[in-house]
Amino acid sequence: MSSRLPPVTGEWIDRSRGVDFTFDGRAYRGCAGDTPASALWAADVHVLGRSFKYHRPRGVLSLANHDVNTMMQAGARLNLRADVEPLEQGMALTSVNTAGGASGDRLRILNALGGFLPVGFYYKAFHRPKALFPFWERVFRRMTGLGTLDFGAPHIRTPKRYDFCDVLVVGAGPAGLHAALAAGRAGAKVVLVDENARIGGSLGYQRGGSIEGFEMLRDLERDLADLPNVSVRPGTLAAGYYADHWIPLVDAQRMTKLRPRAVIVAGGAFEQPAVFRNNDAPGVMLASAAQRLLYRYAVKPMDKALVLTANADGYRAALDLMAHGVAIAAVADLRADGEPSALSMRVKQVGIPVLKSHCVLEAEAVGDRLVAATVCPTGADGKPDTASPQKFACDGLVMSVGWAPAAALLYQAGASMRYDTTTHQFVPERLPAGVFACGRVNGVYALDSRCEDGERAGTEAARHLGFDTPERSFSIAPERSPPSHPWPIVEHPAGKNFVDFDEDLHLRDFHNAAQEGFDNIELMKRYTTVGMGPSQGKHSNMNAIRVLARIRGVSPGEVGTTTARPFFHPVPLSHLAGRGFNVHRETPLHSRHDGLGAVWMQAGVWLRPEYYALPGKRKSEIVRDEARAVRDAVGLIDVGTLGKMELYGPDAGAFLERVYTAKFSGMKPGTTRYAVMLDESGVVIDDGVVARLSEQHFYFTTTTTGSTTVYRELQRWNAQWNLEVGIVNATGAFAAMNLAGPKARAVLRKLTSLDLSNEAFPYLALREADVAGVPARLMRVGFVGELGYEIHVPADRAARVWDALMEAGQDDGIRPFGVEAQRLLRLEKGHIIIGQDTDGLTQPDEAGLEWAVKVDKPFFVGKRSVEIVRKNGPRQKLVGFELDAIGASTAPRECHLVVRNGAIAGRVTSIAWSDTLGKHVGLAFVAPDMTELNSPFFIRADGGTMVQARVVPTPFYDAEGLRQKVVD
Amino acid sequence: MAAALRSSPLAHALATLHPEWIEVAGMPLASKLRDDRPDRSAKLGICDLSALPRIGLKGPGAADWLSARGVPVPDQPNTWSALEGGGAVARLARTEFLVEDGFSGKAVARLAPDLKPGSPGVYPVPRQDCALALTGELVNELLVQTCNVDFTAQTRDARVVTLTLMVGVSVTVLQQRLAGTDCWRLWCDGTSGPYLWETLTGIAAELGGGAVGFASAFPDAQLQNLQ
Amino acid sequence: MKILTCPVNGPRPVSEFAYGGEVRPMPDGATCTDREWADYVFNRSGVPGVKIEWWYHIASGTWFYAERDTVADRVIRTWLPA
Amino acid sequence: MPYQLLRFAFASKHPEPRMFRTPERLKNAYDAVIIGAGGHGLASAYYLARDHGMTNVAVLERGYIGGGNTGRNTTIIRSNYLTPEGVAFYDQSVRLWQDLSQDFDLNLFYATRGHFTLAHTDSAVRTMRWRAEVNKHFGVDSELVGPDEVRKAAPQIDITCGGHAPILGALYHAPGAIARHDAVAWGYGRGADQRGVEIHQQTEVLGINVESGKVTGVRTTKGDIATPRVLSAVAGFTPRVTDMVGLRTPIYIHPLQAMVTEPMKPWLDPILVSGSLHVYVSQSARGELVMGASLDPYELHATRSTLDFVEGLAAHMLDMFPFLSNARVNRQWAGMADMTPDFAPIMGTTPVEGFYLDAGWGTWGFKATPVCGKTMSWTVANGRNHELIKGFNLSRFERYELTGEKGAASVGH
Repeated sequence: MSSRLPPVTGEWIDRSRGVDFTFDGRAYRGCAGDTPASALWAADVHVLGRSFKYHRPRGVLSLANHDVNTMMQAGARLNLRADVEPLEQGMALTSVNTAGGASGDRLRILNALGGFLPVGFYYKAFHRPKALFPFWERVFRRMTGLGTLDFGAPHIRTPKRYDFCDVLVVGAGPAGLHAALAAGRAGAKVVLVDENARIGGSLGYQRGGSIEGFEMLRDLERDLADLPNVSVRPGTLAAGYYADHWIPLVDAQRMTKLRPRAVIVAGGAFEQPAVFRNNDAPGVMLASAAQRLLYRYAVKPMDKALVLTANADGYRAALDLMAHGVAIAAVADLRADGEPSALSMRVKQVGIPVLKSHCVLEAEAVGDRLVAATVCPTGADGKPDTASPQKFACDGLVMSVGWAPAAALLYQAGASMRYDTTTHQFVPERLPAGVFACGRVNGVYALDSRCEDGERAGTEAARHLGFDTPERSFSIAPERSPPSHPWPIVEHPAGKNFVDFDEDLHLRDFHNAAQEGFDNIELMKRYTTVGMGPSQGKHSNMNAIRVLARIRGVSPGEVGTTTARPFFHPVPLSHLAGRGFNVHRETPLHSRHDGLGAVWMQAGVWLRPEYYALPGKRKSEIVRDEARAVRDAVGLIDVGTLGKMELYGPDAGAFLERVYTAKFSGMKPGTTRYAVMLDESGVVIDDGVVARLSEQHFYFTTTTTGSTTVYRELQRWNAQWNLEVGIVNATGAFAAMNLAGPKARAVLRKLTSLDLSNEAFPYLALREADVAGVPARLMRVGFVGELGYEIHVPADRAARVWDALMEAGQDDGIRPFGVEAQRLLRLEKGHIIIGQDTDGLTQPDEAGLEWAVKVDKPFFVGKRSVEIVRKNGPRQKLVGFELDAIGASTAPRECHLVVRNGAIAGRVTSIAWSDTLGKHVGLAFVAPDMTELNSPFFIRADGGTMVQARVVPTPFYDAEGLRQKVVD
Repeated sequence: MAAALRSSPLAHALATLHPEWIEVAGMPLASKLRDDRPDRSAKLGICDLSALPRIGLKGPGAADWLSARGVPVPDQPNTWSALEGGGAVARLARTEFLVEDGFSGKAVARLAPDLKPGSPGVYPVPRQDCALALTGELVNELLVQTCNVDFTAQTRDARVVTLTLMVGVSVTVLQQRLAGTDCWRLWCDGTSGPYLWETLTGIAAELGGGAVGFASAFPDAQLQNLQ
Repeated sequence: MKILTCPVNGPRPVSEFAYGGEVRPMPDGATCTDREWADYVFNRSGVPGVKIEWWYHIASGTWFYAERDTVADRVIRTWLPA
Repeated sequence: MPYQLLRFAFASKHPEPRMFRTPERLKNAYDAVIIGAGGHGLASAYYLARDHGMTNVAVLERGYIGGGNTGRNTTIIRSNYLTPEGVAFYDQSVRLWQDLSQDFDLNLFYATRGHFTLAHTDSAVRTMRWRAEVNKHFGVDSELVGPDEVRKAAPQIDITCGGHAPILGALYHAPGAIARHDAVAWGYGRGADQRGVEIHQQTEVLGINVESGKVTGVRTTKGDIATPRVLSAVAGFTPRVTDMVGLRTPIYIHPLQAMVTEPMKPWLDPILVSGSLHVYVSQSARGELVMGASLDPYELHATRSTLDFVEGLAAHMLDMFPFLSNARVNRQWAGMADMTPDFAPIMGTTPVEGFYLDAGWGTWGFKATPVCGKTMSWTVANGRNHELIKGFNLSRFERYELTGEKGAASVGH
């Protein structure tokens, strides 16, 4: 059996291309252009899914991307909207959240238990006894959720892009098409999007048995094709509106972030269901859904239909159905006066009985399929008069009782909306600059009016942007009768008259929620969860507002709406994530490290060698050996990730004195000085070395992670101080390496003519000279505690210098060393690392940096705070410590706590086993009264073991600094 | 080419593409890549021009310093003016300048020795850029996938310089006709170069383009002038 | 995405900028009281309204002022420090 | 089927009374006025009535119950803080949480899931150890664990996070939990209401009267009230209220955003937080993945959403869980967070006599709801600071005695 109709003009399916697929294990065949729902409906499958809470059978409702109950699973694709997603060859579809498939779902028992599960039932049980809650939670977790993840699904990377235009038109129905044409003809660059696979909107399917609208669409398409400045993009969702006209356009492949200069929202309206008992039975559907089945997919929605309506659209639907062989049992019109237009005559002429002032009391299903509907008169108060019900046999019931504007983008743009009592819908009252609305979303329904309203919006948008537009006034005729009924809702003592299909909420739930005090719209939403399902209330919010308004005796406008958050329809994470860029920086020596087997570690945006792997050696051994090479011979480390700044100008010294704690004005060219930077609260935030190259030229370093922010803040300070200085961030322009070890001088001597003698180039001095033929800045530094030269060279010649040093050092056993060895070496010297031995609150005195803070200067950043804090004395002090003999397994680690009398008295910031010293040494914050030399304290190590440490002076190694200062 | 003094930030990335090198101002420049196809540059080519000589300077006296040496100084922020031989003087924001010679220019060689600390209000900016040229009909598609600036709104004649972020990296962008080829030029800090290169060539490959050698991107350039 | 107009580089998406907080005059550390200094360091005028703020255009290294309504997120004007 | 549900099937009328009444009008005077009917304000009202016998109390709310950050947060509950003050405070909170459903006779869906704060760098590992050690010192169940433990709890995770941020370890906090956030406000509201507290929704405070340094009353859109005590519990709006009494504070407002996916079958048991990737995620009782990231980068008094937030968070989610590519984001939203310089709250007495602050909650106020109610009600009732909140007083800033949470600030959720 098949309900596929003979070819229908304008149908979206390609009958020449069959598509084989399965649903819940059974095989079916549809056509290219079908959706799973249309193909199944054509195959007379009517239970397409189950509802979330009661597991009731559900079929086609909207066919407009809010049929959440019929979401399906297709392999790794979960929560696939079967009402709109294209059907694909070989798709193996299953229904979601069922036990045994949509038709035989064993969880349908829950429908019978509905009485036990009132609104918010889960707040009222399962927590007593407390011990049982985890059991119930597991039960809930089995029942909850929709689609299923495939953990093997690949990481999909999509190519996001940016786009720019003058006018974006959202929605390619009659209003949107006219808007795009008007703006396009004025010369604007226009992008016209529509979430449907083809443009045309209601022109394609709300035909009223006539071909006129469809022919209008053909003409409009031709007109658009003549405008090269209009880009028409079907299958494209405008997913949200963000500040300053920033619109994500989502299609099957990607997200495009469009920046139009003006936006026209012509997204139309969502048809709204009527609320009556069993309004969810398969076969009960929105009139527009039946029309979509007819005209898009050439599927006969039913054999015999009852039409429930309250507007002209229902009459058109009746004519459309009749034109395709559907028998119409009757048109039940909620309105006392019926349809005022000529449509009512046309319906009568074809012999369809019309019952005015009638509602549907309930639908009746047998075996998951609609078989009849009971109709009865409705009173002026909207209540059904059940005295004389009429029952109509029918396998279809189409509802056309009203609309809700698709206004999410307008809300997000900041439009204010008002409830309009002539159309019984919310319409825009005030639109932000550059945002326009037309068509149904603007409360305009008659086709001629929609076209004119679109032209108006397109013209106004073009004019807003300064394009020449024809002087023309627009007058949109008011609607002859309201397109929406103010109360399409029928009470029933047995319930199951659904307001929200996503969440299985029936009318009574709203009354009960209000009774419990949740009687404003936001609270009602949160308590009942109305509108919180995947369709975001597209078919439920308006009726919920009407229900609440009636409960409170106010107008829907006074109830107001809930906030419309992005997205308009859900958007895949893959589209949002795009390619997933991961910015990183590499020093010019990166490939050299790779060649030497570097094991990389992250340091902010940089990668640095942690150590250089050697076959058959453990990390700890390697680090020890790398450190040993520096102590005994010579090592080379890339320190090019340090921030490097040039500072020029007559005020350069004065500037440095303001941003660092030390004094610099008196520095002689050719010398260097350690520098500490504080924030305004006196906290240590960075350190480095300042070198003076000439009277008006300094060169200084910052920490690796601090370079960007330090440079930025220095620029800001000078924007205020206006000192005569130029700051250049040369971090990437210079490479830097530290050649360190007793044989450093011997190695370097081979590559430079510079006099390296201690007299000519003493400790902490700076010299400029060629190294391996490359102009270099050399600094005698002592961070690792050996004779050391920090060599800064232009980045493009770094590899040459590195290679030359490695080669020159070969005979002396030169070894590249990584960050880990450097950490150990500096710890042996008691040098702190900002960020490891300090934290976000550390004052300089706490970190033992008093000596570097010159409060006799008139000003430096943080000075006043340091003075204030000093009045109270430090809260803690950083001290050096060593452990008495202890095995590596029980040694404390960094951030283990110092404990005194059962209270926290500090923490370890650095600790390492020093081969050189033959013991564990470290730095720790301790209470100020615990700093006495040789005094013991306890550290709580892993497993709670208390380990004794002793305060010792730093440096631990070469306390006099003889190795770094003088080695001849 | 082991003797070359300088190396491009992209030297390692290019080496994997089996280039033929030529030397420009002491830096190897990939003139041909093993997989160079003639249509790639026309579609979307990305070419490393880091070797071109360049200098940078900033400060209140920078414009006068350049003018005094006969350099055509763009008078508006974020515009550029042409140098003889295909080069460009780009005004970066207000008081900073990037001077780059084209394939046959000599300006940088002339200016560089003068550019030393000490001139009042003139501060040398060491330039160690990753410098690229993007060629071909799909350049804009690459730009819209990587940068939130509408480059189609810029005409070449307006000589606009754009300082912006591209896939998270600060870049300088301008449109130029270089050795007879229309291209977009792009400069970033050399240490961000490998990441930017990897990202851009990856996207370009999806679009049917990719890395190209200098000779492929600029077939009309007089190579001998470079050496 | 919000657009901010850099006085030098023109209108750009806000992702090209870093926020620098409200512009606040620094008291004279030599003469103010401890409490006045602490107020400067820690306290903020967190009340919504139109404020003058620091913003930084990352790619060009440009600091500038923006007068912004912190409720509507509307930038009224931007200009360079003198 | 639990017996509590039986009555619903057999009652002819829905057998539930109002959870909270809607008082007709404000009285002329109250013993205390609480501004803000979110979790904190209602909890304070509840404990004021229950523990301190103060029932002549009005809670004023410009919107509706629980409509601020109570209903906007990602419902994570934990006590694994860094400072002794923080740990003791939040530990007390977690203990209160665990019995709250029974206290209220309202199921809050308090679900203990375990909480992992992932470390992707060695400095993050150090910080996690620091937190774990401080936690253990105070008897809080926290442990530094290796990547294997993370993999055991969330076997689906890509432990390398796309290859560029490998997980080196994590702070594991077994008591970490989630709860149904709205219900917390309702439960406290119902309990307070039952004890005589008045909850006035749609009642906005226009001003606070202060005479000779003392609070004397409150002006509202529904009339004026005399009261000697005002508690401000209005996260996101605190500067507006402190301005009414002429108080300067360090609080500034940044939006904090969040998003959820469509419901999917439960698969993620623990709560995962990654500071480096700016992700925190848990799966709700509805099957949605609830996700957040870091604060918005600039001050804003609005709850608008941004696209770049969703884009960044989506990319990092896929780094951790690449198989989520097909999962769809259903909705995003935002709240306004009170930020402080040391990432700790500002609580208790102020220089204005009778004006009490429960503020500065940053991004972590939800988890403190019960203990805030306990300690703030004690403070209001006794006119001095409760022991547990002494470290959080506003005066700490002028004394430069910031709490140490900033010591290792990462993502603080």
